[in-house]
Amino acid sequence: MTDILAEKTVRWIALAFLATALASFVLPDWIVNNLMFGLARGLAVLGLLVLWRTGLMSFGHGLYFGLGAYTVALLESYVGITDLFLRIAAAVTVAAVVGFVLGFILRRYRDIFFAMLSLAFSMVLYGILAKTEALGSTDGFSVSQTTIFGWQPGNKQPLFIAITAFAFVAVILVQIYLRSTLGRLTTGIRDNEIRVEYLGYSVAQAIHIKYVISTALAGAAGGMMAMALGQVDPDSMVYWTVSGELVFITIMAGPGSVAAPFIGAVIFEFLRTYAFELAPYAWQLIVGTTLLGIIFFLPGGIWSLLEKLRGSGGRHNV
Amino acid sequence: MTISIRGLLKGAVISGLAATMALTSMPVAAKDKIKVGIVSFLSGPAAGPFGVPGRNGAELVVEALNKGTMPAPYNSKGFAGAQLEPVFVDESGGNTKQVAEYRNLVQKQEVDAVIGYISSGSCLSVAPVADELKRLTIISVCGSPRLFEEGDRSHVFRTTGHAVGDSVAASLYVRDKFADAKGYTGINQNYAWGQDSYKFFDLAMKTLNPNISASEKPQFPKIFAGQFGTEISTLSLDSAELVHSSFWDGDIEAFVLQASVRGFFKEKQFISTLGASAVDRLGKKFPKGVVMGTRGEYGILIRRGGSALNQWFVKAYRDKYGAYPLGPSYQYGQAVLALKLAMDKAAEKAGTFPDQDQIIDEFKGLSWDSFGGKISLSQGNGHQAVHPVGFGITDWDDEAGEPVIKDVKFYPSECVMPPAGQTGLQWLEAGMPGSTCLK
Amino acid sequence: MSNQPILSVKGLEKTFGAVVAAKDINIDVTKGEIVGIIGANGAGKTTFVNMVTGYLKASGGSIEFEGRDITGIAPRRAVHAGLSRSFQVSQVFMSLSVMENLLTALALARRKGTSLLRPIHEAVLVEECEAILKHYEIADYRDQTASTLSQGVRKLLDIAMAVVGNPRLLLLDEPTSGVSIEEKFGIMDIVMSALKSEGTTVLFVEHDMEIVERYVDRVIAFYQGEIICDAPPAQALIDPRVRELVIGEEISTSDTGEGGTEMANA
Amino acid sequence: MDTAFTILLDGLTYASYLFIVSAGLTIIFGVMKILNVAHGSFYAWGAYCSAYFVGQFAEMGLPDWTGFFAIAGSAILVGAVLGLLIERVILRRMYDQEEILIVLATFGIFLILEDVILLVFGVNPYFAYQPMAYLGSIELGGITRDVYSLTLFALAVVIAVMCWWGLNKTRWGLLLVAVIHDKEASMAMGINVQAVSVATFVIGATLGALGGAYIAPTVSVAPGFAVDVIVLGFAVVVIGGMGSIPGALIGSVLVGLLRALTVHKMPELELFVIFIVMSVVLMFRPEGLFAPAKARKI
Repeated sequence: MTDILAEKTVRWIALAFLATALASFVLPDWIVNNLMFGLARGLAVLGLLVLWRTGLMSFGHGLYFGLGAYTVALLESYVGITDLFLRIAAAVTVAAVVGFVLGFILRRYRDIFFAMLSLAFSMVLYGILAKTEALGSTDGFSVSQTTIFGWQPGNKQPLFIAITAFAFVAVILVQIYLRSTLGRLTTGIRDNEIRVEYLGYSVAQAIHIKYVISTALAGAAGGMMAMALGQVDPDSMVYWTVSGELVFITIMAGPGSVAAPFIGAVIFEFLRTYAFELAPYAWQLIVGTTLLGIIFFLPGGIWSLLEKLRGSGGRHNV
Repeated sequence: MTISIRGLLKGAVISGLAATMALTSMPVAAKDKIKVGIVSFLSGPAAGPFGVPGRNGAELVVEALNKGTMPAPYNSKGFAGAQLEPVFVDESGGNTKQVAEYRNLVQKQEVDAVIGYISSGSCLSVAPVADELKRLTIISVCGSPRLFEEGDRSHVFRTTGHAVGDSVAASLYVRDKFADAKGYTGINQNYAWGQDSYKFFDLAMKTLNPNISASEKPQFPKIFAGQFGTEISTLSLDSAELVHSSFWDGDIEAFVLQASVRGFFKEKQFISTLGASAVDRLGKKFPKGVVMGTRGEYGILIRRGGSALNQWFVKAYRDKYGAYPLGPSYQYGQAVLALKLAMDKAAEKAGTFPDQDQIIDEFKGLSWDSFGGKISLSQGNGHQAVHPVGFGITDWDDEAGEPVIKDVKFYPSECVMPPAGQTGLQWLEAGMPGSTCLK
Repeated sequence: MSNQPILSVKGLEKTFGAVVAAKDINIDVTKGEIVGIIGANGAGKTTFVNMVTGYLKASGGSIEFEGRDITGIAPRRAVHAGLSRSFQVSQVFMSLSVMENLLTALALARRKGTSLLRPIHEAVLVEECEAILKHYEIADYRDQTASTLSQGVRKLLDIAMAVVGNPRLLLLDEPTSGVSIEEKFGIMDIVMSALKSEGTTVLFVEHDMEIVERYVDRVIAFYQGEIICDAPPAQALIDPRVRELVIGEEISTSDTGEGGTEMANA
Repeated sequence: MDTAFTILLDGLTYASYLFIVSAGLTIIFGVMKILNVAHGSFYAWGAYCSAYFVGQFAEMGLPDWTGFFAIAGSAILVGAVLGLLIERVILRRMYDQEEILIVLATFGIFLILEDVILLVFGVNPYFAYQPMAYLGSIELGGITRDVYSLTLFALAVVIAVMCWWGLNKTRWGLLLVAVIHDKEASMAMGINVQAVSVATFVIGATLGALGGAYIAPTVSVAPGFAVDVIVLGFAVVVIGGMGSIPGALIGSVLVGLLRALTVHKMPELELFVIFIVMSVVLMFRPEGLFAPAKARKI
């Protein structure tokens, strides 16, 4: 832990998150909101990044994003719990448990099959939610203001700071994981599964661990999104386009760093806000063009661009 | 790429800061301009039949009021003297996106009020945020009764009735015209609106037409599925001859096309609560003899004749957009009217340009003559409108070469709407106590 | 323990559909032995290695390692049991540097459970790796990415990674295949000295008779999935059947193994 | 009895619809290993063009049956123009990229084309009911059916036969099979893989467009009606085995019949029956029902 905090990159990340938290005192609400959405979504993207480093991409993480969000909503409407920490803890737990179970199936698959099977699972959840009135059907639920140990903040700023803090902790933990022996297998597994097995470690298990990590993060992201927005519903939390968005941001951000997902997600929020405001008839066109632009001219994602600006050329492995 | 993104961010920060300053120093003195967000489907399947006609209705009325060219009693210029600058926003993209966009409207674009919302999903999700951000928000079309049943709203008003009225009126029309039917079933989209609509119709039928039996297999196809072959077969095999449907937009049109070729409308009595847009669109292709409603005194039901105001509206709309105004055009138009009235009254009382609270005070319980007839915000603590709901039967007018609705029958709000303080569901399950239409 | 064989294979069978890749194979290997397995391509050498190390499930028969039945266990279990192997085509992490490859291997060999969460760059491990790199004379390539290495160096890395876990039985699958004539003896000297010092038991599959002659105590010759000879090299390499069915074609087509296969299977 | 017959008929009709939609998708995947999200755009553009031309023909006072030429014409037009454009301008540059990236690129193309439709055709729906009206209806198993959706079945069979014939009986088809089997080897053998890819993509695109064009008369062609088609198509292709024509066929029939059965017997399951099938199939046969099971790495 301590040696992690000593690293230069981590110092920078810490600084950036601190700055973001402080910025909420001066920035106008709508920017703070978009930042908040960005940070929340960024957590899910961070999860996908962990998978992507292994060469796996899930087209169904909307499943866990939605589970997290719905856990928060249902916890309120059925149990009446609105506490920040309980909400997040519950969201993470539910997502991670489901991820752990499905992991036993998914860890056997690679490439496009992994992607499509995840998609199928997420669409089954979508069907169930859209169908069941007890789960709010397509209207979903509104989520009321988050309380912190019984205290009801007047505005969303405390929530924003909390989310920023959580995001930071998550980044550090993922960083520790990626640096660890286990995390290092990421590249190993992508390169050569046979060798990993003959080094005495189970590839399936390594992938399972990664998968659960990514689902937990997606769950946290969903829960925070629900709190930030005050609304959950299947179409904007579970549908395949949601999963697609997450993958989109992952590619846009690039695999270069654990900080990239958050930069990518924040940029995505602003991109969408402006596209939507400037061209209500053609915002998909703008988003689509950006996607192609990134794929063609920024293979390493936005992070690679930042690195070029920093002059420190090639991708870091962690 | 970075340049643009940096520019983007810089622009964002600057405009944001500017906005906050504006906010801190906003005078309640006379304003010559107010900014109002107008939200409706500008893309996606609902744009054609709902979003764009709604948007046009709003635009038409706004322009007329700004110029002061509307007939009495709305011939005074502007809104409390101010010109209204509309900001049109697309409602498509899911509820979550709508919440985000609503926040942007209020916090980024600094609108003074928001008018709109067609889908029950988006209005239900936006309402709490409206109260949280304390911005006057007028729901124009959205039909979910839950909007005010989940508790009082401080800043949200709805200037049109909701699904309970539609379903009750539909089953009343059945009682009046098809009392001897044996059974009823339905085909509704598999999402909250469709599920609610059929549930209400089902309950109303049980109260009003106890001798007509319900089918075991009402259909709930996926919304915008487009292919209804299988559902049509199932309905055809079903013995029930009444078929209720809250289909709208592309689905009603696709269903009618696929069903009419299969002679469906000859065997079954189709009851459509929301399909009026298809009647104009499909013209002669739309079968005669379908029970059709427009959720109130709107659109094709009152297209011909009506008040001077209505005639002005129909003519002005046709001149500007080359088509008849549809239900949504009326509903968006009358939402704008309501805003003007409330602002004018508030200004009168205050003697200066009114602030939002003064406007809201006037808005509560407001009642005004709309194009179709009287609308009064008499429910949900003066936030929810009630008005008569009517149904008729589709027909084709050969001279005019256009579709018409005959045998139109309107049912007063006291008879189709639950009394204040009761949720639609409770009321229907209790057998509609207090309804003036119970025999 | 001493007189009991470290590896004991009894009646091992393997069939792929109609093809018989191994038929009634019986081998006992005693601790410390260096065994060379020879045979034409498709004679079943690699199949045998794959079965012993759990990559392939045997169709019949049993494999005992240090008196414990390891028939059909997963590769990683075999590794845990104390076996290890190298590959005909080097299996290394192509996008990692030589050092990172070795570090990964070493860390996985040394760590279990929660200690797997410790960062991989740890002084202790790094030092040990440096030592190994020196020992295998590939220290110069320390930070080179594996994909850019020459066949020979990659082989050494592959073998080094197989050995870091100090296996008690090591199976080398054609350690010199794809390696230039100049490199091959160098490589074998390095590897064998390393293994001798550890007292590791070694089975290696080899095409090259010079290598076999020079390094092994015992030769096992395969032909169409069967053992046709099991004897010390001096004796085995003059055995007529071996000369005809293995070396005969080896010499005639030492450069193109493929053509040889056809002859052998003809 | 009647019910069983009706279910069978409904199932096969829906299956035909699914097959027409997914055939192009699976061919493109088989040859180019591209999971083409933009297939939905081909479908949408096909539908819009055919709706537009059918409408025009009707206005010109041409007899209803000319609509069928409008349909075929639009399919070919869209397939050729969009297919060539996308393959030449975008996909050609990414063949060496990761699968995931290509999928995303096609997703981007899809987003763009969605809005271009909006800009070109506007938000109001288009109708092209003339061909369906022209064919009228018949009585089958106790209920009336429109002949048009029965011809859908015929069309599916024709496409299936043509694909089979094209792949197994023509020189070009053999080349295709070679490429599907092993790209590198085919290149080495001097097959012009580039040309094969272009041709395949155009054919796949045309099939996608044909799906939309042929469905157009039965629906109201409105913005955003292609989103579901993509997921449906994917599901079918994955169930059948990606890249396998017989797979797509069996997948379509399986899903079609199951859906018909649920709609008739337990409507509440309709919404996600297809994805349950997909999950189950993938769990027991990851490569789908038909695609040859690849040797696992470990």
